[in-house]
Amino acid sequence: GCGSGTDSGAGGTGSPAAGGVENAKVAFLMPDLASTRYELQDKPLFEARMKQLCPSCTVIYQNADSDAAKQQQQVNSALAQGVKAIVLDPVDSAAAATIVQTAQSQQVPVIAYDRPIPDKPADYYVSFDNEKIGAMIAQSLVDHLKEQNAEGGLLEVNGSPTDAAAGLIKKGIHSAIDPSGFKLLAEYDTPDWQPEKAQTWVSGQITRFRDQIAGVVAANDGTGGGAIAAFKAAGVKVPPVTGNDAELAAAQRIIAGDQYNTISKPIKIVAEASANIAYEFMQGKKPAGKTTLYNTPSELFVPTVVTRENIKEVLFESGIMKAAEACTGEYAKGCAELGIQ
Amino acid sequence: MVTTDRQDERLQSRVGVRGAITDVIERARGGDLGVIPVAVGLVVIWSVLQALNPVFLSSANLVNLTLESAAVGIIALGIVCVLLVAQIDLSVGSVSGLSGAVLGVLFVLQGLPIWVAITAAVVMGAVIGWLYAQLFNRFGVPSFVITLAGLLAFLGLQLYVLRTRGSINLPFDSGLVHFAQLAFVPAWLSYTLAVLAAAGLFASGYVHARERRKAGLSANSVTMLAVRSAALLAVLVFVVWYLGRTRGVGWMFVLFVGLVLVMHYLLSRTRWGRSVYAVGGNVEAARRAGINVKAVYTSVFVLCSTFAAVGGILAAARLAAVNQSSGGGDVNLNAIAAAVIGGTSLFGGRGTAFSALLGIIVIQSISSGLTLLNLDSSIRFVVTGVVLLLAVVVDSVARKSRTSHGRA
Amino acid sequence: MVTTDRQDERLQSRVGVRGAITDVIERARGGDLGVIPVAVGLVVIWSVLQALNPVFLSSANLVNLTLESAAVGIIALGIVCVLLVAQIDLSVGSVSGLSGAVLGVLFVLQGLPIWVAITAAVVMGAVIGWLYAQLFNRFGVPSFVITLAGLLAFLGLQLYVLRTRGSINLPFDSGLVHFAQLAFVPAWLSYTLAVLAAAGLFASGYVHARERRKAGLSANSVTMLAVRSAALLAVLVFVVWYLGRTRGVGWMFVLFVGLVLVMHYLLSRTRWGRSVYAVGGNVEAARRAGINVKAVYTSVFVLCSTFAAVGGILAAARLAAVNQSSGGGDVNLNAIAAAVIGGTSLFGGRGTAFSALLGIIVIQSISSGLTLLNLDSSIRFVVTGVVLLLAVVVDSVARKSRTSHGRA
Amino acid sequence: MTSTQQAAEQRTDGVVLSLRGISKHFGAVAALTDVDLDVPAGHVVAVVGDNGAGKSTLVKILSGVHPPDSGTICFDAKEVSIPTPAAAHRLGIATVFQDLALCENLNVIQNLFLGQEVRPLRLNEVEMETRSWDLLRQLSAKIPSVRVPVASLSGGQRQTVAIARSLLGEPKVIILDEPTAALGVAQTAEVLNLVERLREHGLGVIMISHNMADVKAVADTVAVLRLGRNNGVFPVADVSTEDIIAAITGATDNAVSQRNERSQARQARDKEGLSS
Amino acid sequence: MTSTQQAAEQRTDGVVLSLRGISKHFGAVAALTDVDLDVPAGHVVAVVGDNGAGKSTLVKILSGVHPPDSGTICFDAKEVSIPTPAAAHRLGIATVFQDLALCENLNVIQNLFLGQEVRPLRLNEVEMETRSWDLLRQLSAKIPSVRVPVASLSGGQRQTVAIARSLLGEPKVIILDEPTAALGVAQTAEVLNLVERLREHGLGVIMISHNMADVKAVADTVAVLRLGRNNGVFPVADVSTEDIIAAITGATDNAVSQRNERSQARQARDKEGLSS
Ligand SMILES: Nc1ncnc2c1ncn2[C@@H]1O[C@H](COP(=O)(O)OP(=O)(O)OP(=O)(O)O)[C@@H](O)[C@H]1O
Ligand SMILES: Nc1ncnc2c1ncn2[C@@H]1O[C@H](COP(=O)(O)OP(=O)(O)OP(=O)(O)O)[C@@H](O)[C@H]1O
Ligand SMILES: [Mg+2]
Ligand SMILES: [Mg+2]
Repeated sequence: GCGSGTDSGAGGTGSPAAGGVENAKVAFLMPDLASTRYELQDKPLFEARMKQLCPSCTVIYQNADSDAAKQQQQVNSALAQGVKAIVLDPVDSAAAATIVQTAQSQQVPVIAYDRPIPDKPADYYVSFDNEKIGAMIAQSLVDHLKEQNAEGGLLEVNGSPTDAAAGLIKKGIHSAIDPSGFKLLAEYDTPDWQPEKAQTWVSGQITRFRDQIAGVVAANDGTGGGAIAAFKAAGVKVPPVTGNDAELAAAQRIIAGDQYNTISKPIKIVAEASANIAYEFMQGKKPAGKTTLYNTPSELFVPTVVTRENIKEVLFESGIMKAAEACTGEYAKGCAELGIQ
Repeated sequence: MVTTDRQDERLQSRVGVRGAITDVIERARGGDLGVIPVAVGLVVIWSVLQALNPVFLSSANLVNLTLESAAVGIIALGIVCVLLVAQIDLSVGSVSGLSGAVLGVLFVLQGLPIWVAITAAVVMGAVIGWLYAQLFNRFGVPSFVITLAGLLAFLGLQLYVLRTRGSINLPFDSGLVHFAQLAFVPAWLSYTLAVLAAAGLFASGYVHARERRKAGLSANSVTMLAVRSAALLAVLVFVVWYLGRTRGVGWMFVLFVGLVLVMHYLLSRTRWGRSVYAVGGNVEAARRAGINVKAVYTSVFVLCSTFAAVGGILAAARLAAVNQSSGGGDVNLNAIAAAVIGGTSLFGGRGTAFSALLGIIVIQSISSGLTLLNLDSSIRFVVTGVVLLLAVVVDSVARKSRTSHGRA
Repeated sequence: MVTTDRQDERLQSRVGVRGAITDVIERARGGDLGVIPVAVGLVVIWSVLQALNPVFLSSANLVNLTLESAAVGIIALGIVCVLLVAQIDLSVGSVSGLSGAVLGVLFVLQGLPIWVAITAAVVMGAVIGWLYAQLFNRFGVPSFVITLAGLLAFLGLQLYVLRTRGSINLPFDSGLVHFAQLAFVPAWLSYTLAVLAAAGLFASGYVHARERRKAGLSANSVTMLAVRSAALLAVLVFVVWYLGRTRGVGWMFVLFVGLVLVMHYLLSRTRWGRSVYAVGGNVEAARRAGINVKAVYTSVFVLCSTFAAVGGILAAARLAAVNQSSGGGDVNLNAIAAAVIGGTSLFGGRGTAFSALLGIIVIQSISSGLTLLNLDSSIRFVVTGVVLLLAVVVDSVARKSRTSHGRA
Repeated sequence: MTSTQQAAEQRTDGVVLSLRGISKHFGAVAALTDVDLDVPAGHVVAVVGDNGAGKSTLVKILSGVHPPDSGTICFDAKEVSIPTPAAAHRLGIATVFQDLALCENLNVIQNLFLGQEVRPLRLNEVEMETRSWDLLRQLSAKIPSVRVPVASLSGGQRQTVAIARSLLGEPKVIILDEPTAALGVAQTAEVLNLVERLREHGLGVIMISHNMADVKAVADTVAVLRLGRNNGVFPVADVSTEDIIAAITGATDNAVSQRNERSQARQARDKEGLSS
Repeated sequence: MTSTQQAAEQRTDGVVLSLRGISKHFGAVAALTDVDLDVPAGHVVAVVGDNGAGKSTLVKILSGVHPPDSGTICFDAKEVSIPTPAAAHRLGIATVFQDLALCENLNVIQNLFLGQEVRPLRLNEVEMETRSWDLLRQLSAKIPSVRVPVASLSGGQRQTVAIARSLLGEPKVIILDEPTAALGVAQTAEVLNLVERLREHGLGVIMISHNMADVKAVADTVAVLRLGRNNGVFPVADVSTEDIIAAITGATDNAVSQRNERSQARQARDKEGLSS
């Protein structure tokens, strides 16, 4: 009777019994809806892997919609349901400390996923880190501009000012462009990651700087798309624009040549790895980390920057995306050029 | 002998328990049921959610529910006050976030004593409310616009205060965090409080009835009072016992309920409360009655922002952290919605302090119940919307029958 | 001869241009100035922002401003209608997002013709409004709650509709995107339209004045009419010329202004418009006058959701994409705030279609002006809040003097 | 033949509106119990009664504002139900409510023509303004401008507007709930003239009033309500003011009669004092 | 010595309230122009005038609702300004407004004691209810329950509540703006009795009314307003109803006199018809 949860309200089943993970529950808690990846990729991949490992187990999926308090509520209710492990992508890395505290006090292990929890060591950490992502997209853009001998400065479109992950990406971007020699013309924290806001802001900068804009570093694909729309609407040539998350829409823009890059995170690998580790914890084992980060046994994976050059291999040949979905209508031509079928 | 207030021959007379029952039936038909319809809506929601996931009504989950209700519930209490004077405060979320941020900076970064930090945050809330009131009273700017400006400005301030850190953890071993997360009323004390509450109800009712009878007015019979008090006692003891099966009744929830009771007293038993309802019902009439309308507005805005600050502190304590998104998300909407769902009118003059309590419990029940179901975010939003609507339909239908029976 | 409507000896008589000027001064002292105070507030904001960054009033930036105003402005137009009947629609953001999502799915993923997709999205908006109206009319649920439920449910639906893709690009070469981004009125046509507008104003005023004189009522003199029309012509020609220095007047903005004019006509010159104001002013009086109050509510909710859907389509076209956050963020708040800032009362019965136009221009001016300054986001929020407040203070002070002069 | 006898005859043939057994209660208060009333065409029926006797409730039932709890309403000899004010308008029942039911945010013209605007799709403001002035002048209203919101009118001006409104359209029955309460002496006289004109045109008129002089001046029949019940119907010519007041208050010895006695006594004293 | 002469004497010494040159305009409408008024203690001053003559505006200026545009107000021989209703209350001016100014969402007790509740920090509901019943009975109000919101009261019941409210506290001047407009005959008699009692207690009373019988019954002086200007002040004993009406309407040949003539003519005709 591990899974019923009704009998022991507090949810903790004492120390996790070895073996006997039949009918167990595991919580998979994601932070926001700003990016589609959590619902479209992380969740199904994690669930599929879990199903393979333990057909009778249930995955409790929740999305906190960028609200740390809501995430706390979700953890509490997962605990009340008697989960045996929690995979947590924290909304707020700092605030997640209290979640780890609560869960661990009920002997439920916490696996930090995607974002670290520096203040309170989780039981495991599986990720690629956001700061690195920021640095990678910016560096790729800067290299490209240098190659082209581009003149002018850069615009920086960050994520939401109230989002901790956006802060990390912002830090990474700065680490790449500050020493690059390109002037940072202006930067902007996009409230709620709203593409419309990014568009409005970039439109304003276009009137301000006209043709001094050599490139735009946008922190995700949505804001990148907004930036591109601003250039198109102003009737100006679109400079190289970055992205992040490898959304289908971004892939299409890259194929069409509107967007310069995006970043593909090996979500499949990370999701499956976290499922494996969660399963081990559920069996009562204590998996060892490949490295240690923030006092936490960790396993880190490296994301890949996607540009027109490598989009075919990284996104399509690896099976992350299907050509049939991307190469519709106006994008068919680009696909043909790049040899994507 | 017929009492002074029952002499009109058109009044159907109803005495004793029998009369009370007729009275309730009559009122049900007329739709004059107070909070009962919302409570019925709540029961319906609970039953459905329990049927879908048996964990929902488990003691552990209900304990969580009570703790999660407190912070936003206290904010909603302030919203009830502004709604009663037919104004609105859109900035409670930002103010609560700013208050949390101030607390974090003073307490953690500056290392001041916790009570200094708390006082500073609460005083800041009061000052913000005072500022709103000044703008409102002097320039007559609609409160919607003032507090919309406040929403933006104080969000900005919050970001500014947290700019160096982004997010601040409150230490787990601090009294505040302990209060919000782990402090529960000991069983004996809970039961004592329950008994005291019931006894208090009986005693005050008895004294009141005696006074009324002495003055030649109709009054509740002792039997009625006893039945009511016993019912309250039974409910409270059951709640205490059931929650006590796991962690018990959290002090934070007790604080919330305590504040609701205090506000209920202030609103219904003091001159200030009367003037609040009067200003909400007809501000010109209130002014002509010699009420200092500006003072009433000031008090209400100050109260609302202060409650928002308190709510922000509790939310920070419960999360043991403050960050840039504290007070963001749907804190605003939830606080206002709680007041409205609990039956407070957006047009002023109608509502009680209890609507904050009931409303927030409805909202948190839905949220917690759906958390227990394994739903896609998209479906969850849809279901939340539909359930919310259902919860209020019961109440509205009751009210509707009230107006169609000619009651205003 | 004294006209019928000027016979009371207590009326100070004012004739001719001289009289008109006295009249304006008198009205200014009494605070009865319509949209003038908001316009003054706007001028102040513009001057300040221009002083801070000379790009602000550049033709290119103003062109951006007009285009960015259109989508939310159209949504605000719907909000004006619901506010006029003293109701609210919190779900316009979600509905606009859903409408964009439906458009994207039907047009891009299903490959249907664009007009089919647009029609479907708009019809969906109308159906949503109809649904709200049914809930409101039948059960009497407060519109705040209904549309709060709608806000959640349609956000969920939007996520559901986009679940497989998250984000959909609208092709840049489609007519819709072209319309929203690159379609500008040719210069000759702009000037023609400006002349036509001024001529129309003169002609309708002239006909009206002749009719009034024939009926023995006081009427504007031809001189007055000519002065006014000339002023309008001058303003329009200047605007067209100035915007024409870069890209010109966008068709999307023309659409918005056109809709404002149509709504103005409907609200002020038709029986339906009268009943909207009547319902907002005193719903019981409207009902007793034999107005079908439910039909009025239905029409208004349908209109609001329909405008929200149209706004959503235009927003999607302008971004050339729809995604899960379309219609989120502050679309709701901006739309409602625009209506309120433009002078529409939250309590019903007071406001005009032009308030949507003025309000959204105020909001977008602030947003665009601050975009041009290199501010930290924390400071940006604070400044936005403060400037917003300042913009409205002018109007409120004027109104305040109006009530202190005893005007209701 | 006296006018009273004529009236009695008319009543039997041309009853436009007839109520039987109307009851209505609000919560614990029984506002109307088993009330009957007949309104013949070309007849003015005064309904009188103490405060809270249920007169306005009766009016609201007739004009579709509240549904009755029980009882039947016959209009033009057909049994009808009046679920909404719009239904009452369709039947041809026009009402001046005691609380006037005006929209304060609309101006005088807009209120007058509310729900019956001229040319719905392109309002004919000029015609409406002209007709407004005509109507108001007819009632010798003292309204300086018809383009100000009703909120800024005086009490009597508002009442005039409400009365004028009921005359638009072509009602068959007109119900006036204390129409002269706030009116000046001249306006009251005009309204009484108006009531007489309406009667001459064959309309049924229900007039509620606390002013016995007005009632005696224009009514044909007086129906008394007391505490929500019928308390007598009198042909006006056959009944003295004292009798009506006795029926209203339920006692021949009431505040009014006491006051009269006292003032007569005082006058007598004064006279004595003067003569002595 | 007649009562009028007495009154005239009182006036010179104990004037509690005196207005000089009060003007007020609303937008283009001059509601009051240069109005003077004196209210001696123990005196009832009736202010009469046509609809829209500015009577209620005058009342609102005295009770602090609107500030006057110009003019001075003297209270107890001191010049005062009355910027807010609270200031008027402090001076001891209690007002019954024509629009009653009640809070519809509050019940009768709450409205009666609004702003002057017994025991502010722990309301004494019992005492307030008892006193409410006393007051209402004194005015022979027909209110079934004092615990219902005012929204559900009839017009006359509301007016009684508004009048009762002005009697709480200890006013020195009481202003009644058409206090009997909606009252039943018995209640009207009680209010007139009340006015006489107030006069006996030495209060200054301003009463506005359109009912000449009531004015003649209780007033000592009649002040006439016409189109916002003073149009004569008459001691009540020396002036006939016809004269007052002529001053109100500005003509001896007015709707009222015409009506009277017509009805006299008709009566004469009827008599002839009978005798023939
Ligand atoms: N909407 C309502 N809700 C509750 N009670 C009501 C309502 N309307 C009227 N009543 C009650 O019904 C009774 C009759 O009221 P009604 O308005 O018909 O009196 P009325 O005869 O018109 O009196 P008045 O002469 O004062 O106008 C009163 O006691 C009143 O309190
Ligand atoms: N708040 C206001 N705004 C604009 N005009 C007003 C306002 N109040 C009164 N007036 C105007 O002032 C004039 C006098 O109004 P007032 O209410 O004083 O009349 P009144 O003598 O009390 O009439 P009644 O006998 O009808 O009550 C009227 O023409 C009215 O339209
Ligand atoms: Mg009545
Ligand atoms: Mg008046």
